[in-house]
Amino acid sequence: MEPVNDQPGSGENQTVQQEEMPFAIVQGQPYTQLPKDLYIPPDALEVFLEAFEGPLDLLLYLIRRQNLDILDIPIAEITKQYMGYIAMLDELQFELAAEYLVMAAILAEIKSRMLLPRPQGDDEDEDDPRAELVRRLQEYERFKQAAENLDDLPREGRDFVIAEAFVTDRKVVQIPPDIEIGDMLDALKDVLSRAELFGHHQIQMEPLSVRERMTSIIDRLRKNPYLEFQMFFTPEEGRMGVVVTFLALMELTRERIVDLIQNEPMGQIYVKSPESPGQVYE
Amino acid sequence: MARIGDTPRTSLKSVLEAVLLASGEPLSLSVMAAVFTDDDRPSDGEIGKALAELGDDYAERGLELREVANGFRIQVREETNPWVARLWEERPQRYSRALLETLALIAYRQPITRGDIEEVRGVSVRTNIIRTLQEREWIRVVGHRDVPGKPALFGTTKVFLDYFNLQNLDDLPSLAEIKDMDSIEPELDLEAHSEEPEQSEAIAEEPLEMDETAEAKDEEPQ
Amino acid sequence: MARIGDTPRTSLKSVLEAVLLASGEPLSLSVMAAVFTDDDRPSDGEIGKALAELGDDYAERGLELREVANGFRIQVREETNPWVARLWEERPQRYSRALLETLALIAYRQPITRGDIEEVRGVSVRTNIIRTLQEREWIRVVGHRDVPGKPALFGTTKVFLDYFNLQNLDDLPSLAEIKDMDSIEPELDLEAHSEEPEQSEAIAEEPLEMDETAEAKDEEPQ
Repeated sequence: MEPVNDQPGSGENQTVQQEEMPFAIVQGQPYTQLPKDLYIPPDALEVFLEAFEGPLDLLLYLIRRQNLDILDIPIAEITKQYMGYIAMLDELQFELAAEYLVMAAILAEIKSRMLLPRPQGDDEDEDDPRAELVRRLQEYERFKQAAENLDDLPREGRDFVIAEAFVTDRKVVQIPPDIEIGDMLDALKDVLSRAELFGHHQIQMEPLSVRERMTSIIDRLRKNPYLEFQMFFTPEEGRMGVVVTFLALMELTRERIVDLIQNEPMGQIYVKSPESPGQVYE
Repeated sequence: MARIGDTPRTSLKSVLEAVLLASGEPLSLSVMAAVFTDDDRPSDGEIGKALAELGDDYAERGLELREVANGFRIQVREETNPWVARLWEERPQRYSRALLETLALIAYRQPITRGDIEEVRGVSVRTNIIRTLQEREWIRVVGHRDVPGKPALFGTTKVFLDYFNLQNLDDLPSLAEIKDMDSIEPELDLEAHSEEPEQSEAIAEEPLEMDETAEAKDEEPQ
Repeated sequence: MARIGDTPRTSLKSVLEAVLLASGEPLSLSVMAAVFTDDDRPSDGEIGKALAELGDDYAERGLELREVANGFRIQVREETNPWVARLWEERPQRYSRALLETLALIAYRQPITRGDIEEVRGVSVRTNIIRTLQEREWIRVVGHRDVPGKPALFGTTKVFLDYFNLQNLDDLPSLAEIKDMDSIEPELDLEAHSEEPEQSEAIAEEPLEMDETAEAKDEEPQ
């Protein structure tokens, strides 16, 4: 075993390949290699076993270390080594052992079945006792590889960063909701039926053109609070327009929104906004 | 390991641009210098020159390089801000029934005081409803009634007419029509019509009001 | 109010660049279209064309325009990352092999239950690994298998794809081929290899195993 000086997280480490990263630190010393023989210092065993992702991973390691074809595992030899690990593991402790012990049992079972003579004639159909183990090892190996590939993919924050420009005024703008005209009319219908329910309201509504004209008359008076009566009439609008304006002025007077002023009999009639001070137009 | 200037993508200017945009906040010259190793660290003068070039590159773009108190940053230009700001728009829920009723009464009974509205609706009108309608510029104070307290008179605006695509208030259905309608929405909602092809054909041939009564009749015999 | 194309600074390309850089996260075509008003909204085709031009503008710079699962984003090129990375003291997080293997199984085998993952890995999956993956929004429960206990089925998310710079799951590195089971019959071993040359190549191609054994040998003489 060879302690290396590279501390994990030092600058140069970033570009270093995965398999050279220290996978364990024992008594402050990082190790990049697993032990080459079966002897493991007892206090190191735990960390080494934690470096494996379970019994399949340990088995794959043992197979690879001896440069064996995964498809042709010498079960007896591998089992012996595996049991060696387990033995030490067992001396130390612990719950971690359970999953490894299951694997040991599987290995022992395969070994025993390999030792038995196979019945003549149907060896074509007879499964190799190792088949299931090999299938699992291969399957695990695929995803072990996939996990490494995944780790090699460019990753946000590690290999690239999202570019972002500053925005001086980044405030959330509230967009007012939309209204369909039908919603408004529905609401009006509700009000009207409610008002009818109460009965005592007299809801008289003039034609909307009169209402609209009332608003525009008030609007003109705001700019000029004292205007001659006839200035509100536009002959081009025709008879209907004149009637609408007249009704609007009458309604405004009735509602005490405008005042009509005549200084002398047969004299000029003025329309005056009551808001405005009673300035006299001479 | 790439070195400064190996390729255009790793020129000093490119690296500074990437660093500024990655940080998203102002960077001082010394912070920018700190991203280089001792081997490739440019002088403050070189950084300043590269920043000037970078600023020129941004002249015709929607972003700008600005020096602020804490250093340099790349920021969105005011000119592009109208579009950028819409990234953070939030569309709240629908308007309340109370607001719609208030708006309808102002449209149909203008000029009208808040008291008038309350009388018809039978409940008080909350101030924020009036304020919301004023903020949308759908209603405005057109005058004051000459009674004690001089209450404001509200009327609708041209913005209101434009919003609902009306030439004038007469385009709104009359009260009598509204009372007779079983459900107002389907007949008046032009968009809803266009989604249903059979109906939109009928509209093309007849004015809206005619269409409404025709439909109403069609449904009666069932 | 400025309009699209009034000046180079408000060209469609400039506006899209500003919007992408302001958001700092991937934007879909529809989100980009939503920053325009009804009056100036470009078609998806026009946006696509402007994005293509923008991507070309970035060819010689330290940034790139990338399409990922959730849309388009502007990001720092890997080439400039060595400098950019020095902006932050913190090293990016390393993930444990257990987490990466679990994530790989979910990515390649989704929808998959925790039990399925444990079967392949040969060890139990710790709950905090699943939780971490869910908190990062890389995986989510996509359903439940209809067996006793109704175990949750996990799948990956668009956030996962964005994080690893992928547009869709097809962009993941392909999973290693599984070796032919028949060849484990010792008698057939040689024949199988000589008859099917691709197979032996497939084995030889796996670089990791070869690397490790080679290294192991190199160091043994010490």
